[in-house]
Amino acid sequence: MPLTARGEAIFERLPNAAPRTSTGSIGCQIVRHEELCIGCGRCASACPTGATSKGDMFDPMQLYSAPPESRRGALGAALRTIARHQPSGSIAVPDRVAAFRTIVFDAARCIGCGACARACPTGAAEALPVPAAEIASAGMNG
Amino acid sequence: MRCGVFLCECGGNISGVLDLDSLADSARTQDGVVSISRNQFMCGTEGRRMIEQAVEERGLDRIVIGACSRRFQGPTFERITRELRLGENAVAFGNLREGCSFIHRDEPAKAQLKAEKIVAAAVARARFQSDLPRGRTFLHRSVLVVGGGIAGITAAEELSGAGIDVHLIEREQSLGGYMARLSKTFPTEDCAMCSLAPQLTGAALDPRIRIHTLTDVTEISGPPGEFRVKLRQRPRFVSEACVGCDDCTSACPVSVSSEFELGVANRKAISRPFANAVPSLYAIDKRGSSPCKSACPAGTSAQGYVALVAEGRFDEAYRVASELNPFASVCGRICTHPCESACARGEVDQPLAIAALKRFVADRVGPETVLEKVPVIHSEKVAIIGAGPAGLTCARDLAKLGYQTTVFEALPVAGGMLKVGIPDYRLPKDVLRREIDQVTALGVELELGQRAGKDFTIDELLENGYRAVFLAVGLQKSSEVEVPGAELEGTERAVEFLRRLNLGKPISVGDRVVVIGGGDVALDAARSTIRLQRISGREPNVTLVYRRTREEMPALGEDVEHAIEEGLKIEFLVASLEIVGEKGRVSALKLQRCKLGETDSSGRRRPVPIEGDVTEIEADSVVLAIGQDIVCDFLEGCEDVSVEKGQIQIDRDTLMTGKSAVFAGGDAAATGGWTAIEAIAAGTRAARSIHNYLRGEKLLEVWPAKVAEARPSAEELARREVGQRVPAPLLDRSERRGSWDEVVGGYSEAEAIAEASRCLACAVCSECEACVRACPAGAIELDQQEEIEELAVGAIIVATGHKEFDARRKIPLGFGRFSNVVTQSQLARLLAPSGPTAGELERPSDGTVPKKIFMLQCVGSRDCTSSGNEHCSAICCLFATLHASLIKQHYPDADVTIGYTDLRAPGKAHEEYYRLVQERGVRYVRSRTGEVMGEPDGSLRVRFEDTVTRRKNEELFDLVVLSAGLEASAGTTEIAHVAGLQQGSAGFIKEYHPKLKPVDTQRAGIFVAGTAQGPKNIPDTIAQAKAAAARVVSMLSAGFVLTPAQVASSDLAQCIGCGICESICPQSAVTLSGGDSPHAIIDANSCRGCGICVAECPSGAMTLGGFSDEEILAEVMV
Amino acid sequence: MAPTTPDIPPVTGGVQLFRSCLVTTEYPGVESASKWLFDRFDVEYIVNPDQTCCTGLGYYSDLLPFPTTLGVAARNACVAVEAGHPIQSYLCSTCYAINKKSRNVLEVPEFRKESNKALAKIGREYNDEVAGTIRHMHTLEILWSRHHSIPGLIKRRLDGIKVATHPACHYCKVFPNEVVGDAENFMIPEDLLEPTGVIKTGNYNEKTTHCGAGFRQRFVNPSISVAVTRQKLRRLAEEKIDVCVHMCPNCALQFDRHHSIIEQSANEEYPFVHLHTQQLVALALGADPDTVCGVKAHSQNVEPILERIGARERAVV
Amino acid sequence: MTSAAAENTRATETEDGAERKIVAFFCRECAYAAADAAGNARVSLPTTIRSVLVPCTGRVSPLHLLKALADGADGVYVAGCLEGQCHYREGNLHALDRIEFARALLESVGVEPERVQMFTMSAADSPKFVAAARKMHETISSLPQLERR
Repeated sequence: MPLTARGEAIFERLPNAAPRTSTGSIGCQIVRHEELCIGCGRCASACPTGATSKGDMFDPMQLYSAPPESRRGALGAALRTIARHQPSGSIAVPDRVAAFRTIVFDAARCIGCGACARACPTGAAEALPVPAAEIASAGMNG
Repeated sequence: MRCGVFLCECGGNISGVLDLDSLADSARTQDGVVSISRNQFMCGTEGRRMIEQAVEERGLDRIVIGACSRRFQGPTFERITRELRLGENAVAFGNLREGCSFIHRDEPAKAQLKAEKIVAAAVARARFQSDLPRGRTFLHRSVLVVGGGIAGITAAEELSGAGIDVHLIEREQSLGGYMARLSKTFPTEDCAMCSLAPQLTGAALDPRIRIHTLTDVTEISGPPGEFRVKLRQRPRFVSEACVGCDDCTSACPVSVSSEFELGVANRKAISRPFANAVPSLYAIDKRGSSPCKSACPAGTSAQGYVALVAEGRFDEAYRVASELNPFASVCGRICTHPCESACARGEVDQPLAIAALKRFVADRVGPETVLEKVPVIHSEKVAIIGAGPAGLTCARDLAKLGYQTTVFEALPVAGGMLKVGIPDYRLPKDVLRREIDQVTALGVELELGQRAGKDFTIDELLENGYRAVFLAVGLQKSSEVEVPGAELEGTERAVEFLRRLNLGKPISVGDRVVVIGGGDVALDAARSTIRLQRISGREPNVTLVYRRTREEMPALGEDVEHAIEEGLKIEFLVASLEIVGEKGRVSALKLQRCKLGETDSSGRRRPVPIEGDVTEIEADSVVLAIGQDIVCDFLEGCEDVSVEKGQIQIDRDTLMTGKSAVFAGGDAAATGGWTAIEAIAAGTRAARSIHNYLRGEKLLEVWPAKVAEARPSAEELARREVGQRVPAPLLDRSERRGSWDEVVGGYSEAEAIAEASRCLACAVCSECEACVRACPAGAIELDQQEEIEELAVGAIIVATGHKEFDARRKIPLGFGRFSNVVTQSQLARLLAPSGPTAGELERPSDGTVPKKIFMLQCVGSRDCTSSGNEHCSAICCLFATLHASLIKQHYPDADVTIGYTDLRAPGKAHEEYYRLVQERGVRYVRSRTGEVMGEPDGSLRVRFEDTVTRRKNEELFDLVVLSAGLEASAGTTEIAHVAGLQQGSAGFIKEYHPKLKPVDTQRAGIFVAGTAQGPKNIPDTIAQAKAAAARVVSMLSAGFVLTPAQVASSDLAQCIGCGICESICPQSAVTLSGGDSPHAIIDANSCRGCGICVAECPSGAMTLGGFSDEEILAEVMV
Repeated sequence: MAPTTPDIPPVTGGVQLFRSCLVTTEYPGVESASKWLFDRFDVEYIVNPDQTCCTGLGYYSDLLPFPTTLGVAARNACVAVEAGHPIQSYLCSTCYAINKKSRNVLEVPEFRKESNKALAKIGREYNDEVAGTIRHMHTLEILWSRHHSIPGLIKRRLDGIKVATHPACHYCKVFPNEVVGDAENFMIPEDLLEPTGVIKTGNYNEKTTHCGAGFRQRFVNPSISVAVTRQKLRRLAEEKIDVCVHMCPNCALQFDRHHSIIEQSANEEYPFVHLHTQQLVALALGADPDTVCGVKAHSQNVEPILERIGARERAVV
Repeated sequence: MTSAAAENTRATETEDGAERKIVAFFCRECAYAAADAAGNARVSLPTTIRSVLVPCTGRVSPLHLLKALADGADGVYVAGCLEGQCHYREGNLHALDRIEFARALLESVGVEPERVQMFTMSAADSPKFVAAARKMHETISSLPQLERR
């Protein structure tokens, strides 16, 4: 969200306000931890630009690498016990299976507002502040 | 957990295969197990005492039962734990019988191992089983009984006796159902109506029973005890004031086959099914607007006057025909009759000649109708510009509303295009003159030779006294055409040509005439020219050229045919390029050949020129008839009225122009097409709008709401005899040579009645209002509307009855092909004293009393082919025996044969009755019938094989009666769909358990009784009705019902409000709460405990009472 | 009146015209008329030289054991599928029924194994793939699937000619649930002819009665066979028809050859002729009576009907 | 031993002689009713089948399927109502999709998908229930025991 002139002025005075990113708007960087995802889809419904959406494929690796104490830990453990090799590639999900869908994240459309991170109950979506270097460069071409 | 394991020998079923002692030893090793007991029958009283004792002494909080399947004895043990205050979910089950001993009798060793695992799994599950909370729902002390037959009525009276309010719902217009149609009942042969009538009146007088007739149940929702029901009541069109005097039926002209009489007799559009119907009110079968009425721009009820003509009641027919159309005789001749193209009879053979019938009625009754001046009751005066169909109709309607109207006509004659556009051979002068005089007779002043904009201006009118003006100037000049050479001498404009002809001005025509155009005006110009050529002694030489083909010609098909008969030549698919002239006079017409391309905006295919394909026709005169245009003189002294592309711009709803108080309509401001009937309709609409405007409020509907169109179904059309339209008499070609006499003659009385009786009565009631006029109590209300009502009831009883198998599906038996092949129900109507033949057995073909009768059993029942049902319909054998007995008593020398498969007389006193009827001389032949063949004299040759003597019989009978079986009625299938009930074979409602719960359905709180649940006779139906009533009483008497234990519940802390459960719940029992942290809320009454949401819940918040993940996984992991 | 037979999905190709012994020997016009109509309705078809006799006549006359018929039917199916034309279009109802019966029996594993043992000798196998693609249709069903193109192709109107259908028992009664339309009131022949202006008879007394042929009965019990034929002729005559349309050469044979013989022996008058449905439809579409419809093969004199519909004038083919 | 039993034991003689374990989820309305009917008809069935009652096959989640395999079962199958006949309207359809998903999961980790199957039957159709049980038994017996890490 580009700042108005008055916003710009306030921004200059604030000592550690979050600096602008290269896209000219306040934003953070979204990092996804797929193995923590429980497929609830709240991030997709919270995302204003459609950068985050529920796909119709599922990457079994999410289950295979789910930490034991997480919501899908038991399922992941069961899969690992009987697996003959690590899963490769993703599998198609029938339409009535709602929760086992890998989230599709399109960084180009993401404006870094962090809504998905706030909505995510398991920390699968994390919003990191933009690295300092980039701020400096952003500052110049404002 | 302190768990007690109880093993059952099941009288050897289990102990015969499994060693219960070693099983007990292995169970003892499970931790948490503190007591083991064993008994021959755990489910018996001794077993119960053993459990109570163990719980008491060892302080048990969980019980494991190792016995039969939980589906069988589950409820017994759950009840014990509930009564011991441990809760229903304190017991776990190990299926040692059907799950082990029965299916592994041959491998005892393996069975023993498996049994140990089964008990261990049950113990493991018990560890996780917790007590389940149960809420309470308070019950409405009311019941919905669907179906007003004997079953419904009996249940209703039983329930009202128990102090429960009853809503009795019936689809038809009266209670009574199938039993009301019977003459006698078996085996006592007492009269059906004698036992039904008291029940009917009882129900009618009972204050606690509210009867809803003509009503359907459209929606059922909510839990048992609190059902929310939506009812739709179709209009009866007769008010409570009806006293049942029956005057209306003799007045009603429409007669259709009576559903109550099962096709053996007809009924009128207004009728009452039987004498002591409850409610005793009559009802009108009005299915909406007939196709002809919907198609007519003026909205005239064609079916109305056609029905009256068919009964020879011409005065009333004329009233209906002329009510909305002052030019009935004119329209009977020149209307484009859109009603005929919409006529449903067209799908059988040919549409009805509706216009010809309208002409017949108007020509016959019109002249005798003397109209007096209507007193003027409004002060406002209205001026109408143009005395065409639109102007005169508007004047007439305003006059009838009590306004003083003056019509200003520019020409010296009134009638507009009707007068100056249509020659006498299509519309004789005196016919138009008569109908115009009938308009002026109402008090309409006619000022001829007054041209608006010249002799006076619209503004002047508004200044001196006129409060509203209606512009109905029509399109009085030919439209300008850019054909080169159009100004040469010898060219003519069709509109002007016809005006001079019809005004009697001198007129001369060329020797070789070409007319350009394809509409009525072009055709009339051509046919008039032919007559003028013949009158002046010349051979007719007229060619009509048209850019498209015959189908696209706007002119009427029959007129084109008449023109060709009169010698007109037509060139299709040619466009006029240029009129060639020599020395200023026309010499030929250059034509460009085309073919048809894509459809253009007018919906017709555009003519596309074929390169280089040009021809020429010699001609000494060319008549241009390509459209008409508006004459705008009236605009002088009349601002704010705009005209674009030859049309006055108006507001479609009020028909008002840009200038207030100035309206417009007809050809000059068309809202539909440019035809006479559209102009007349516009006149009517304008009159209503002017009335609303002058009175300052919307009193009349300018555009009446569109009513749904009623068309007969495909089967009804297929069953109709294919016939032909009665042709109208035509002046033969020779007489038409050079005369202006009318070409098409009118129907005679006989022809009119014959043609009118071809009408299919699509909407049944045709709104001819004959009944309104005939009803002494003024009880007819044709504008009644459908009503929706919502109720809350505690329980529902489905008693929607059955319907008779459609014997037409058994083609070789000839039902529907031979009139003397009837079904048992139809025979019941023929034998019924209150029936159409007052109890005399008159066979349908000729009304004679049949001497030899053959009855055929199992028609459509006990039949494994795709055209029958497998079940036995239970009542047909006795039904046939009853009718055979009645016939033998009434006609002792009648010879009745019953061809049966197995004669089934299972009920009380049925077998005795069967022997009695045999002694009365009825011949029973165990046989299978092959085919019923019709003889010319109406008698029937039946080929049936006697399966006892194996002889093939072929005998001649006077009447054949088919004992058609029973199937689910349409009402049963509908309520099953609405209430979500399962239907078994042949559509009957599936009872919850054939032996233990015969009148319950699989939905709690909804019960079923009578033939809706399956074929049965009247005593069994009444017994089931009383049983269903008892079930309702027991359900509602507790006052409340416990919400079920096995329902889903959500842990508030874990629920993340993702909404997946809400979207997938098939019972829509889950809703997401609002607010910033939404979470799932489950309605325990609607949830039916399937667990789909639990398996799908991503956060694990959702669980199911009795089937949590822990409980299931415990069993899995043993 | 609207035709009563329901529409079926149009068949445009992959058809193998299954040649019939009785049609080839007794009424070749039926085959040529069917081919002529297939061309007019642009139904792509082949006549496969590898296809052999259906053995129906032999089997129904108890001369051939059923395993023989089964093996031959399996082979015919493989041959059709190999030729890429799996839709068998039967000209005769006996071929239709015997091949459908074999299809059902070949679903039983043991019988399929046995038939395949025989087929193995000629390097063929009736496997699931063949069973899945082979389709058995009567030629009239295929023509009916294209009946919407008839109105545009009519060259000779048949106005006023009353036709009645003699339904073939082996089509209507052996597989009643697979009949297109009503098994007890079969109407495809009359519905095909409806656009030409014929008067339809629809259902009539004893419509489902037998033609009397009965394969072997014609020779073993000629008296019964002829008596049944006479009863059917009498019923057809009652309806005052002009043409009785057929769908199986066996019935056509029984009626056509015996018509005048029975008339003389019973000295009764049955004033109508017998034609195959394909022949009459082809005539209405302008086909030549001799080279296409082969009317000369008939015992009855069909010339009056041909005159009446103008089939003898030089009609444009 | 009767012939049916012989046929059962012959089927369980696997190459390695070890008895397989098959967990079966039966829906209460149709499959379990068909099971009881088969029991009452004294039909002989292999002992490898361990039945677990659920109200509807819609209750069975991928967790139950995989946990069963992980905890010692060599095969898992679900038996529910025929399509369109489900007492809870569409529970069986959800089960069909979840079984398909579970099989895809197994395939992605190299486990034979035939170890997880679904069968549908009506409550009165015990022959179909018996056929399903025997077919599952035959399939799982022909597969090696499922090793676990």
